[in-house]
Amino acid sequence: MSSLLPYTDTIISYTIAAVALPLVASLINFCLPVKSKLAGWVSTLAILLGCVFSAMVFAAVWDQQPQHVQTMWFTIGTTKIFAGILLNNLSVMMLLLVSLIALPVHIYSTAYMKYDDRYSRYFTYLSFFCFSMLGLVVVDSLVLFYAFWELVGFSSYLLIGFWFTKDKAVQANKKAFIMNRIGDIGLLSAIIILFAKFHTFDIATLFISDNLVFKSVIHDGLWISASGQIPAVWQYVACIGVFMAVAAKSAQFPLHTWLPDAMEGPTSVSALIHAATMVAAGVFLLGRVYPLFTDSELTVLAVIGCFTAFMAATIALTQNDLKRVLAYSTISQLGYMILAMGVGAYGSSLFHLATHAFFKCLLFLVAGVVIHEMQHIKEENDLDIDPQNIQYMGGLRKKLPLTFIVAVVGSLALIGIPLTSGYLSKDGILIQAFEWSEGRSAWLKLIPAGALFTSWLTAFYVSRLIVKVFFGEFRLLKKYPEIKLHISDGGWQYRVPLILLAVCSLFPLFSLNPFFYEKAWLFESLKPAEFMARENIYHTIIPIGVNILSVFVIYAAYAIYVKQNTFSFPQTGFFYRLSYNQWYLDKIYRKAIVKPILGLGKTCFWFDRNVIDGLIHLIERTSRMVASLTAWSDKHIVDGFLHLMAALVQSIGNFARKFQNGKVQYYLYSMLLIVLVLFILKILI
Amino acid sequence: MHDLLPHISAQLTNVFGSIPYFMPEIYLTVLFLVVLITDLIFGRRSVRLCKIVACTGLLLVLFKDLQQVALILDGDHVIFGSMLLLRRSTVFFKIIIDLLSFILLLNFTWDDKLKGHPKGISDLYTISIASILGLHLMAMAINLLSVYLAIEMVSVASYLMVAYRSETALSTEAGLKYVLFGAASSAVMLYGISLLYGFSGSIDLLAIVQQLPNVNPVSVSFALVLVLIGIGFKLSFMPMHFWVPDVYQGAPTPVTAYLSTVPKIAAFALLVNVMPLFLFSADWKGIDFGILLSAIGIITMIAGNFAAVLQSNVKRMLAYSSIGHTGFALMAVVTFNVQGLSSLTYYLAVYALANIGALALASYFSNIVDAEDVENYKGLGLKYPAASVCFVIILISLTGIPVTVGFTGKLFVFSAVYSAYEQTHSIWLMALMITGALTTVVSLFYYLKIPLYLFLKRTENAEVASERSYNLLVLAIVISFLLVLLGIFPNSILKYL
Amino acid sequence: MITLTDFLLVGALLFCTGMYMIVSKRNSIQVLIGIELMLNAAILNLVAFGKYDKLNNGGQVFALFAIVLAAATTAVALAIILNVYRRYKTIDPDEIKNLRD
Amino acid sequence: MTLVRLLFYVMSFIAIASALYAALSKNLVRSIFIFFVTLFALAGLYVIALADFVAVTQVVIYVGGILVLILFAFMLSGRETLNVIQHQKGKFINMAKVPAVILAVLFLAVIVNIILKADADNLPWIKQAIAQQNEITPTSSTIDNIGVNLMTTYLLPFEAISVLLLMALVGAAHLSRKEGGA
Repeated sequence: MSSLLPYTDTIISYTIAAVALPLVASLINFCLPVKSKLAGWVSTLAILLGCVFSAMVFAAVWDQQPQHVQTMWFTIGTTKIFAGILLNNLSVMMLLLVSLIALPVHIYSTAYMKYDDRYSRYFTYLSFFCFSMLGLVVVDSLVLFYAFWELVGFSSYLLIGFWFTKDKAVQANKKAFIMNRIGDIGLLSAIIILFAKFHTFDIATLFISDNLVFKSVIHDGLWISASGQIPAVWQYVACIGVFMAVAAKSAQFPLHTWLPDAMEGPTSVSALIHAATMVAAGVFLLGRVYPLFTDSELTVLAVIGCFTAFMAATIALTQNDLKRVLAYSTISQLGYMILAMGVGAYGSSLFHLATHAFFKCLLFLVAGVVIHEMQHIKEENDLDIDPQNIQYMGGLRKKLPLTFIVAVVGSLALIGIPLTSGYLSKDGILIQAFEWSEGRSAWLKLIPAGALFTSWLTAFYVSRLIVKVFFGEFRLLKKYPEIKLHISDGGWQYRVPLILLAVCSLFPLFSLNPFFYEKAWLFESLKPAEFMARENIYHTIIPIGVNILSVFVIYAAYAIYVKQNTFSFPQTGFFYRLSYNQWYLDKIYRKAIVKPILGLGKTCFWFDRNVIDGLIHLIERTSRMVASLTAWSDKHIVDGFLHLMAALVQSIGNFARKFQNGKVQYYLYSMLLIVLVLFILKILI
Repeated sequence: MHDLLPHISAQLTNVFGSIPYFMPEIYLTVLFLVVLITDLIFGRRSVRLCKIVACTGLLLVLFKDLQQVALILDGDHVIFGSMLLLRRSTVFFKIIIDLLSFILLLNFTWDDKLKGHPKGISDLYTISIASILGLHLMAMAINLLSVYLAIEMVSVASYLMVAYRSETALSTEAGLKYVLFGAASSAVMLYGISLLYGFSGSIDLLAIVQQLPNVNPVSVSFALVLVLIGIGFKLSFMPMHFWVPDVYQGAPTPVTAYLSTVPKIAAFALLVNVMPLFLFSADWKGIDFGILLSAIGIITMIAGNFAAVLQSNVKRMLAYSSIGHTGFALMAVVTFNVQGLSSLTYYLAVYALANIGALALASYFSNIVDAEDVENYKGLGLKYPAASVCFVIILISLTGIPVTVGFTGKLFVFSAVYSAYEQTHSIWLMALMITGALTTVVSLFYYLKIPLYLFLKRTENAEVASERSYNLLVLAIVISFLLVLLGIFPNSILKYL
Repeated sequence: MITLTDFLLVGALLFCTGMYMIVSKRNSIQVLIGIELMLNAAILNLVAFGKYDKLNNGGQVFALFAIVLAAATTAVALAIILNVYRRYKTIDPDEIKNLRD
Repeated sequence: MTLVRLLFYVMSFIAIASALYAALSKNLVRSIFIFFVTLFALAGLYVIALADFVAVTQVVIYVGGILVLILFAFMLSGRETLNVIQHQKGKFINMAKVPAVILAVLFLAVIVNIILKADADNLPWIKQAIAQQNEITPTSSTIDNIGVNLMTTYLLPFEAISVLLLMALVGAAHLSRKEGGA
């Protein structure tokens, strides 16, 4: 099984080192005193070394022969269970990605959590999470995969509830735990079915080298492969199980609700776990077991992904909590990835996963800085405000210039504006979605259309966020004019990660050609063999269409949220200042271009007010309805189910307890009576 | 006399030939006497000495057990005129029993309540050594006489241990219930044995098995069910489980730890030994014991786990959960094959280890904050983080969640049952598996209750008790470490089974 | 000729009398007597069948062991019952029910 | 033959009747003393079953040991115990006992049923034993045979029970001694 290449051993030991270092750090931190500042550096050093090792592994394996080593783990009966490491493009990409994202987050956290009472605990958990996530991506056995899957869930559980004194954190914790358990049950049943069918837990045998799963066929209601046949319904159950797991971990409809609540954890945690890595585990799982899904099942995936993307985007439009908006945008982007998987854009999905990890992490860290500063203002002036509410913010670009710049980079990437990484990956998905819908029924054409529409919505809410936070006036100052502001971008622990991530959110990391996603090296290595070349119209129309409209939408957002109270452009207006500071001397330019643009702006604004706003309100109302519907079903169906279960357990338990009345003779009587009844039945029958 | 004269020398040769295969038990007997004499000579001040003697002696016995591994390489040995059988699984059961007993003997003095017993606890060591001898016999018995004797020996010792703290009402009450229930069960069992003897003319199991098909099946079933009651009393499966919660709750905590683990393992070993009695050919007209045991297993799992959900006393909850575990282990028995046997051994060992850990922690919390109820555990998690984390690990293992050894234990049982199911396609095995999975989920409810109270519920009083039971804490840490370690490397034990 | 069935029937009657006692008597010592009755029923069976086991004496030896074990159990049970009386001032098993659900 | 048969019926009657009386009696002391009678009658039955050694043991251990133990037990625990235990309320027939009666009667029916089904006298091993003359006859002595067997075939249980008795002794002594006593 293992390759005979001479450097195999080195690679594997590097991999093990990369995975184990965070674990070691976690153990060391566990032993350190609770407030020890050493913990941060231990974890950071571990992840830094891990990052180096991952990079070496990546360089050795990427686009080369996959590496697979395994050793006998234990035997059940006659079945041997192996444990090992499987490195292929997918896993080394994730390996590098996770450690690369984790590094800035660690650095950031050393400053962000500085004043926390349980500083070393935080790093214990954080390192433990990194260990679980890294383990998850390299293991080769479904059993180990499941174990790490649980560990990832567990460590995220610890981190969400890190501030367990907050009641909301505990609630969020519980919710995440329950939702993830549902997913775990699905994954477990899928693993059991696969084992029952193919008699192995080995991912390589199942999906890659022998690809047993792909070779099995469904025929006449039977699921047939070399190892025998079982009813086809098990294949569906396995797919549903996998999907449940994916939906729970990657927050897809209908198991998405835990993610926004999970924002109760520290922001740095949100950045790492709930934006960049853990939620990607679901997509990664899909990538691992991709051959399991049949065409029609993939279509279902696409539909659900599309719906999730759309739904989350509409919700994000109306949120006022900074992290919540980002959380919904995460859900929306994950929806894109699932959609991409569903339409067969395997490579694009993983590509988007990688790019999204960087810019979303960036945005969360930005949010962390902003919230941190707002908190600072709040405490300094003893105000009663929610530091996460964007209604209180505004005009922060002057106070936090660096944060502002990187935020803009991150947002543009999220929207998918050219020159950013997001453009490369997201447009790839859209294009392939359109290609996929060619020749399919009209209903399925709604999927790419929905995705397209969602990308405009994305543009809108992201711009709204940026505008509300960074542009205009500082609304808090308006409300409490007497407060003093002592805020800044923060120390180097803040600045370095932000800059690092911002650079990674631009195109050069992924492709030298900023416009054609097919040229991205990451994509080229991951794309399926029969990938359609650049031959049809979509490849040109979609990027252009998306981006032009996006720009309008961004402007619309800007117009609405900065200028909502006046029809004339105030002096602080973006275009106004733009023209005054840069184009002021050029009167012709101003008259010929700026005026029409301003005119257009006015028209747009009118259009906004009357059409888009109406639309937005409609959407808002719809999303509110969806939200209340979800809440209702939570309350009555899910809770009702839980209550029913509890009542059932209680009644059975009470029945069993009824015998326990403390009287020993009663016990004897019951025992003898049962034996007697058994025999009377036996003799009579 | 004259009839037997020709056989005497052969019989004596047999007895002498058996002695090498009986060394651990002989050591135990000597140990029993030594502990007894130490107790008598030094009186009440002898607790430490008795403990040291008993523990070192037990280590010697353990050493002798390990030597027996070499003896069984050439096959099974029937010793003492078909009274006992020494075979592979027996030796492993004995090793497990002695290892766990060693921990339990250490544990006796660490519980403040038991240690504070005014009459001293040196007698407890005498009794428990005799009980361990009984457990050994139980694991090896293949003759109705040795079966009955071994069960009685363990039972009498258990009655004494439960009622040991005679100054407390609950302990004596538990003792009364236990002794009445136990004596009644053993009387019923003896009646069954007398019928079996009557139907077959022998007390040797193999001879009985040969004779039974000639007798009316319903009569035989009746006798066998009565025998099963006696074994079931030790195993505490439905409907012989009623005594368990009361007794476990009333007994001193280390005794509960003892009762809920080693006698259970020995009783399963015994059940495995007498299994040939319950296996009949396909055209058997009496009760199908495979089905009966499956049904018992299902009901036991349900009764134990569901009733545990509603408990608030920690020991009582663990009592119910141990009933549930018995049902689960029965699942491995009804497979009637080798794989089932090894998975049973493994499962029982890990269950027992975790249960000892859980009860040690119950002892710990009872020592330092006098907490018996789950309610009293509120907010202790942050004050005693090490103990609480261990508790969580141990409970996770008892539930059977991955990375801990409890998961692998359950997995082995499931896979053994599943492979049996693939051969027989018996609906009962399927039902057992489904119930097992279902009740595992249910068990999550009550096992998680403890971490819930430890960590998530707040408490008002903030004082931290200064006096701490470090011994128990160390024990719990070692056990939880083992649970995780073995969970990651299950093969380290399993390859021997 | 006295048949084995005769012995068995006598044993069965004693057994059921003992069973009646253990589930109905409001006094632990009488419950204990009930248990002794059940044991004696079993011993009677053993002895009756032991007649046809001249060589091994399985039944009779078993009966001897059963008698001795009954004595040991009774001694222990009485010690416990005495302790219960000291704590509860009653030996009615129905009254002693502090341990219950 | 008929004399033995008659003796058997008489003994059985005494055993069962006294057992029933012991079961139904409200008075503990009376119950215990009538239990003496049951045990003696049973010893007689053992003799009829040609188990003279068992019969002697029965008298020595049960009558001499257990019953005296029981009597001592509540004599030792003081006079008031005796009064409390002796006086029991209630009628001879009590409605609360009905379930117990039903249980016992039904169990009897089941046992009788299975005994008759088993047809004990025609079991193959018994026929074989009779054929091989492996049957105890009224003239043969069983005691030496039992002695030899106890020292050979049943050596292990014989030794093991000694440990059990010692342990029971230690335990019972521990439980019954006064607190604080050594």
